Amino acid sequence: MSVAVLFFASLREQVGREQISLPADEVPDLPSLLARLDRELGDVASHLHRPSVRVALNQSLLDTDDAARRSLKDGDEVAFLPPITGG
Amino acid sequence: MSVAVLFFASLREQVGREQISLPADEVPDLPSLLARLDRELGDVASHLHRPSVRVALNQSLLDTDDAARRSLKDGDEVAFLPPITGG
Amino acid sequence: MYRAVRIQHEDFDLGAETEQLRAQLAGRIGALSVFVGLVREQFEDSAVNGLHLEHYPGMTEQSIGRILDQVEQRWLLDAAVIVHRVGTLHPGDQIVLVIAAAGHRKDSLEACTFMIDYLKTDAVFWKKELLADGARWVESFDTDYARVKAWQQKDA
Amino acid sequence: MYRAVRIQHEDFDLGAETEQLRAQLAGRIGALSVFVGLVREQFEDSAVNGLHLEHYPGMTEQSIGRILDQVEQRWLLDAAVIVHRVGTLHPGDQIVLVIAAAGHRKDSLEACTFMIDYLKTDAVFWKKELLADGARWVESFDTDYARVKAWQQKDA
Repeated sequence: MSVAVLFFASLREQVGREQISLPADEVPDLPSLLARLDRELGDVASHLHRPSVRVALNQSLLDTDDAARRSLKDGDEVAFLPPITGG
Repeated sequence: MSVAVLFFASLREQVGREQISLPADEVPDLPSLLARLDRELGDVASHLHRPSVRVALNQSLLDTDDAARRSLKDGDEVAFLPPITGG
Repeated sequence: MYRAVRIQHEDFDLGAETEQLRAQLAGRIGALSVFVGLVREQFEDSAVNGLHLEHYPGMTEQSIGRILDQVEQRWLLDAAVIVHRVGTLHPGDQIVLVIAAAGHRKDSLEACTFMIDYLKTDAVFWKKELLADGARWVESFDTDYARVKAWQQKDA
Repeated sequence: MYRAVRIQHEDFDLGAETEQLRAQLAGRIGALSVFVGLVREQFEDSAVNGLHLEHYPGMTEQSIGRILDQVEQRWLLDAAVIVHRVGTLHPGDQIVLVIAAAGHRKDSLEACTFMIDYLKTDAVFWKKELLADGARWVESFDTDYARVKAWQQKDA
């Protein structure tokens, strides 16, 4: 009964973690998940709030309005993505 | 002491020849060369006069004004080129 | 349209990839356009020791799939292939392979250019340049966004 | 800029050609664009049995050399290669190979497209299509001239 939180690339380095698992009933939505990460991670959580960081829920990008509203459930995967570039 | 005349692609097929060698002193310029080819080749020479046919002297394209003025000398190579396309 | 997307650590073989497509599509295609991106030894004034690439398995493939969806809608293609490497690469190494096979050259060339342009801005990868004077995470350039914007306006 | 022009009866090997350039330019180039033109089995409603290509030795090489001169003036390239076959070819066979290697993708992609566009209108070759219902000499299409004109206007 948990939500997986993933950090990629520069965020993984800044947060110092690749993945955190949180109890699903303690993070019912994204705002509560962010608040929980602020407590859990301390100062480095500020990197997650940078405007260039995008959030994906179950591998789909969320826009800011979406992110504020979305509820979370057991098995969900939340990923924090710094700016992407391929090729 | 001759001028080489080359025919390519569809012109070669229409003229029925790949190359003709003419005495340099009998074809002092391009108009006289064309007149000589008209006599030598008969009806099929008409293909050489088509507007789409371009003339190269020593592998350089001539424009129409150029072609009327150019004198010829021993060793020159005159080529009749139907429309080109590569690639 | 035949489509293939592969994310891999291993190098790819441009010759083998195109031979396979040619065998598969022989006689149907008149134009094959290929783009290969490679690691350069120099970034601005710094020597590059290497490049580290990472991806988000699943989401990265989806992001490339959406690029191919757009390509398929815009052009008449017989095949579109994207192979993208991850892991640590060195100067001279191949990073990405893009292939567009079509009946005609316009479709093939434009689709190939579109794919590499969109990979720069829309594909879920991260790149860390290992420079002689330290590492830095690469971001898309303004010129990359400008190129994608130009494609979007061409749409209309 | 390294440049190479070859007119040949034999087939070419895309993999070997690009490998050679990569070895030669390793670390300097970030972008390699390749175009291959192939014989299609169908022209409009007719089945194609083959394609006969001829050239004017010397003058053909010069005409391609002038295309490379223009490419060299317009873009920053490390290498430009054109290999063009002559003789009788069959559906599925390769006709022409164009390679443009550069530091950056814009130069490489545009130069590659420019070269194949100009080969269609300015390179001294003749092509005879051997169709099921007879042979016909191919000429450049209006669309070929339009593409070259677009490059000329981009110049200004």
